[in-house]
Amino acid sequence: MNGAAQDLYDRQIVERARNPLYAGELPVPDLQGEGRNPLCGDRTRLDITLEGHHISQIRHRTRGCALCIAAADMLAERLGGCGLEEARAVGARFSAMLVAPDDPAETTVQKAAKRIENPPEGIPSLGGMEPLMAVRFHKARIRCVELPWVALKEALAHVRV
Amino acid sequence: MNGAAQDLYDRQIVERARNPLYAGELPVPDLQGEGRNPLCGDRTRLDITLEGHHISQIRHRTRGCALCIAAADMLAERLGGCGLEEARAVGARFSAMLVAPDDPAETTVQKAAKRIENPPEGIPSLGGMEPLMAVRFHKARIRCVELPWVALKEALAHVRV
Amino acid sequence: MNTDRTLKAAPAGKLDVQAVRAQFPILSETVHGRPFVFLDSGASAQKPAVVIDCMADAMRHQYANIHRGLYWMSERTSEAYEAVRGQVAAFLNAPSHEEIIFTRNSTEAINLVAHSLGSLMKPGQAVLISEMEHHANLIPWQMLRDRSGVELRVAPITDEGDLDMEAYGRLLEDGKVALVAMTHMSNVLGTVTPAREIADRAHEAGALVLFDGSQAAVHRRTDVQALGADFYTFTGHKLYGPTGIGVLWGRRALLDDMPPFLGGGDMISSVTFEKSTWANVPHKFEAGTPAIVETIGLGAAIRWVESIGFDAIEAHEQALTAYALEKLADVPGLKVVGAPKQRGGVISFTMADVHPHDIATLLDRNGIAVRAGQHCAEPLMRRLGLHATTRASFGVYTDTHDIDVLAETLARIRDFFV
Amino acid sequence: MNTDRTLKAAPAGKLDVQAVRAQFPILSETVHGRPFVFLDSGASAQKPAVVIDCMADAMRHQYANIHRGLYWMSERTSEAYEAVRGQVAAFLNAPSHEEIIFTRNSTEAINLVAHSLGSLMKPGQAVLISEMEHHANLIPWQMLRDRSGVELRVAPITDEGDLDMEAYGRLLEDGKVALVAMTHMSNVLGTVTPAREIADRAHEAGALVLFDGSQAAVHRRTDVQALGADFYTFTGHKLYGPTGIGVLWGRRALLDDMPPFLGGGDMISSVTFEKSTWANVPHKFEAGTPAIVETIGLGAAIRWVESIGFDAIEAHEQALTAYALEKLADVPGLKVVGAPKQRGGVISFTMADVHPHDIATLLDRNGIAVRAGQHCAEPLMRRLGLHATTRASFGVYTDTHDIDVLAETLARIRDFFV
Ligand SMILES: Cc1ncc(COP(=O)(O)O)c(C=O)c1O
Ligand SMILES: Cc1ncc(COP(=O)(O)O)c(C=O)c1O
Repeated sequence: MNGAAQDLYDRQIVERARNPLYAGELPVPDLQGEGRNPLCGDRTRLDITLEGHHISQIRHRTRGCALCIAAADMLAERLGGCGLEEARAVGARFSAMLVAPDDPAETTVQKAAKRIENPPEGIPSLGGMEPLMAVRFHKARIRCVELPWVALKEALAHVRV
Repeated sequence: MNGAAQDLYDRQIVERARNPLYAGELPVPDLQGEGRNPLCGDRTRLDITLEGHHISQIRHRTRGCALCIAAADMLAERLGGCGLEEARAVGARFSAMLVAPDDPAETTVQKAAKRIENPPEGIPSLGGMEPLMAVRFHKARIRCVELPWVALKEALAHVRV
Repeated sequence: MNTDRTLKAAPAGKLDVQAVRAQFPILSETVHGRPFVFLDSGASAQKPAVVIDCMADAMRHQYANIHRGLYWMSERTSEAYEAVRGQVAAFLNAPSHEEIIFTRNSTEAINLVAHSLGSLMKPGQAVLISEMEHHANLIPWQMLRDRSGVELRVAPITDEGDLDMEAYGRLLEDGKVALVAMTHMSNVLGTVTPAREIADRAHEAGALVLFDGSQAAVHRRTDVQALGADFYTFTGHKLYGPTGIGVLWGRRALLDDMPPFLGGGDMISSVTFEKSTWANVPHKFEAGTPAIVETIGLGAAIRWVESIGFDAIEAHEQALTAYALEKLADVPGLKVVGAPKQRGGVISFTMADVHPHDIATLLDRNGIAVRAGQHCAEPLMRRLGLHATTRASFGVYTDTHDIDVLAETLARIRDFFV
Repeated sequence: MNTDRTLKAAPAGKLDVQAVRAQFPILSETVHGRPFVFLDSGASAQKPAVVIDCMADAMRHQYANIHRGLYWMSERTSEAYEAVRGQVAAFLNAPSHEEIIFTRNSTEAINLVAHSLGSLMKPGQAVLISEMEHHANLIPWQMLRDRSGVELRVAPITDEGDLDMEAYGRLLEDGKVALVAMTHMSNVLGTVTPAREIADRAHEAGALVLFDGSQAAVHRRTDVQALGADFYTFTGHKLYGPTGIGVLWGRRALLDDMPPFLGGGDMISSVTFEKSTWANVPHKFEAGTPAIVETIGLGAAIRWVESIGFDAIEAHEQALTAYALEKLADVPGLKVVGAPKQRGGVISFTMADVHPHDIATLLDRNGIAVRAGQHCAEPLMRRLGLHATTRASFGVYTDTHDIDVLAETLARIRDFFV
């Protein structure tokens, strides 16, 4: 495949989509959430168990494209063991990165690279999810990697932290 | 005024509009008809008296532009004394002339001139109404000279010939 | 003609009219062998080269159907289309680009509100319009009345052509008026209505307010928040933009509550044969493939208008209108219709003994384009006791030379008939 | 790539594809550094230079608002606009140009009928559509159902993707169906429906019939009289024409009886505040300033299509579709959706283990534009047991090279994922 596609369909992403590590369900989840894209029928369901104010386990059932599956799996990986507050903060950062407004002085690639590599102080890192940020340059696909985060939001909607 | 306007606003037409010969009403009309152009509020009313199957007199009350007034007055002049059948035929010819399809081989002026000057056999002449034919080249104004003929049609609608 | 366009200075303001004119290819055309003098911008404005080129360029280099397309051409075209929503929002000072709905024209925008908001109204409620509405802001409400039993009220105007504010207040008194739908500028009288006051009084009486900005948005800066509007409409082709594109702005909370108008692709969230759910605004109100290239062209038109700036445009048009009123006063037998407190660049007139149709045709033979008739405002004509008028309307490219030629030719036409 | 566009002969018929391609400026663009391969004509076609130039020329040299204008520019523009009505009537073999109504797109045309004809329907009557409708021919009828209590029936399709004619007949049996509204060609399956038979059976059962010709009118000669249609719709942007312009054809007697849809200027005969009367068709259905330049552009598109001729277009597209079906059959894991009796130039497919979104994005990175998703036909997707498909659709400019590049790239994408 050609250069920029390689960026988006990074080997890590494609591998993760083919062999997700966190696919499946949990027998007795404490929280559940679902994200749907009615325009293409894609869907992610999250099962979450808690230990106090921490996420202990996450599993996802995803019907979607490679980006969506990888995003769900990477979410599960990143947030396992996380505090609920931190989980929300990671989600906020993830969304903000996806739609960050353009700074015309920089090339888009420079800009994204900078923001991804140097998160401002106190802001949680995206960890292994960074390869997903290439989707910034494929606007129509942003919805695909956001879907698991929509599911997370639903799951956390009724939990007070 | 400039050339072609002169054609349309022929001295005869302007004179006739300023000093119509047949404006007014008839005390006891046998037939009446009205033509209206709702798009500009213009209106012609015709009063007609009959002698047998002949029109004896016509008067018109016209609220409209110079072309409309002249057309109404010329109609009254041309049809006074006419048989009803001939009146209808003159009307048909008048309308046909106004919308005659274009023959691309001739210039429009040649063509109109020819048709006006040489009516096919058996077809009634337009008499003094010929100057009105210049309106053919001003499509948006055709409705103005047709209005009195709409009134005539209404007046004759219920008369058997 | 003893007037010479190239030697005259611009009438006022910082606008260089000759530089503006040079950007409109059509203004160099001749008509009946005469230079084209275009005084019908109120019906539709001419298009600057940047608008024409922008549309052609889109179709030459960057076009595909928008939304849903996961490929470069579609993404770029979607971006270009959606960017215009932001531009329009800024143009109107609307709080959000999501409140901008693209329609075919102002007429469709008003019909959309009449259908969608109208379907929420009940018998016993009323819609209040004025005597000087364009048919576009009258017929949709008549049709709503006949469909649903809502009452249609008409606020009178004064003999000068201003809204009668006292009568307007009285019509609001019983609290039954759910919506005031009023022109922001009359296309016949040129009257600019006191929108803020109209809106305040409407709101005090519990009514919403829609302004038909088809004429107003062309001549002055529009700030829907400062005006206190709930809905505002305008139409691209009068704003030096393409045909086939218009705008409805509405407050988000209202648009959210309104049911969709047209059904089809792109306005849904999910669909089964039994039941469908709707997309969020603005998409809920944009069914099917929109006027993509025309929307992009509207963006170019707005960019162009803003590059000149409404300060310059308004100053130019005000000076020109004052000049025209003066010049026309010298034409024997000519009477200007209405004397509103505030007038945009529109002047309707009558000329004793000469019918507007004859005036228009004879002006045309001299290359001058004006409008004659009822101007899609038949009830207003009746109110004014007229059957038709002749109307000259001005745009950013109109200059004093145009006015001089008009006045001189009118005087000659008058001589011809008298 | 070992295929070379310039050295290949046209696949069939008399159409010189390379000469056709040369008339579409956008086809020489590159995308991500690759030559642009456009296989999404079913969503919207690209525009030949003659259409682009015709629109630009109108705005440069001959433009003004139409109707009502008593001056040269307005009369000429009105003539150009009205001439397209005649062209469209000939294009559809409609009995009269007065039966041609200009709309924004096919979606609006169908909504017009759903509102206007729909307002004459009563509870107890039914509208019958099929399982393979585009949302444009589904949602308007759902909205009518919810507004007025008319029943909505859905005729099933076979597993091959053809209309199930037996079931269709049964749904008509009780005589309650007032209108059959059906696609003339599916935008997902490519199915060309047996329109004449559908119409005959509808008429026998006392129903009217509307065909959604959005796809069909692009690929084959359309004769509304031979089809036995009562209404027919199509959309300009798929016919190599501008956005913002569509067509509704309807039989005169029906249009005469139908109330207007949108209210405003140009659709009235007379107006008072109490009551208005309507203009004759087609003007009754065209409120406000229409998409003037786009209508003129549609005229140029139809002229262009007719200069090539539907014999050549159909032969070309049939040969190309056959070629594509063969080539795609060789791609491992690829499954074409549906096998209708008659197929226009549209092929939907799935590829085992690779999601349509991924396919579309990876094709795009190679310059190839296809569509992926539900194609505004969500209930059809459900019927097919699919969540989404990838769709390649062909136009008059599509050549075998495009197909070769598609097939090769799909094979490489498959390798990438498996
Ligand atoms: C005041 C006013 N309202 C509405 C309209 C309708 O605009 P459009 O025909 O573009 O819908 C016009 C233009 O004719 C107008 O002048
Ligand atoms: C079968 C069918 N019907 C209707 C439409 C709607 O066309 P438009 O979006 O131009 O109104 C389409 C195009 O997407 C289509 O393919």
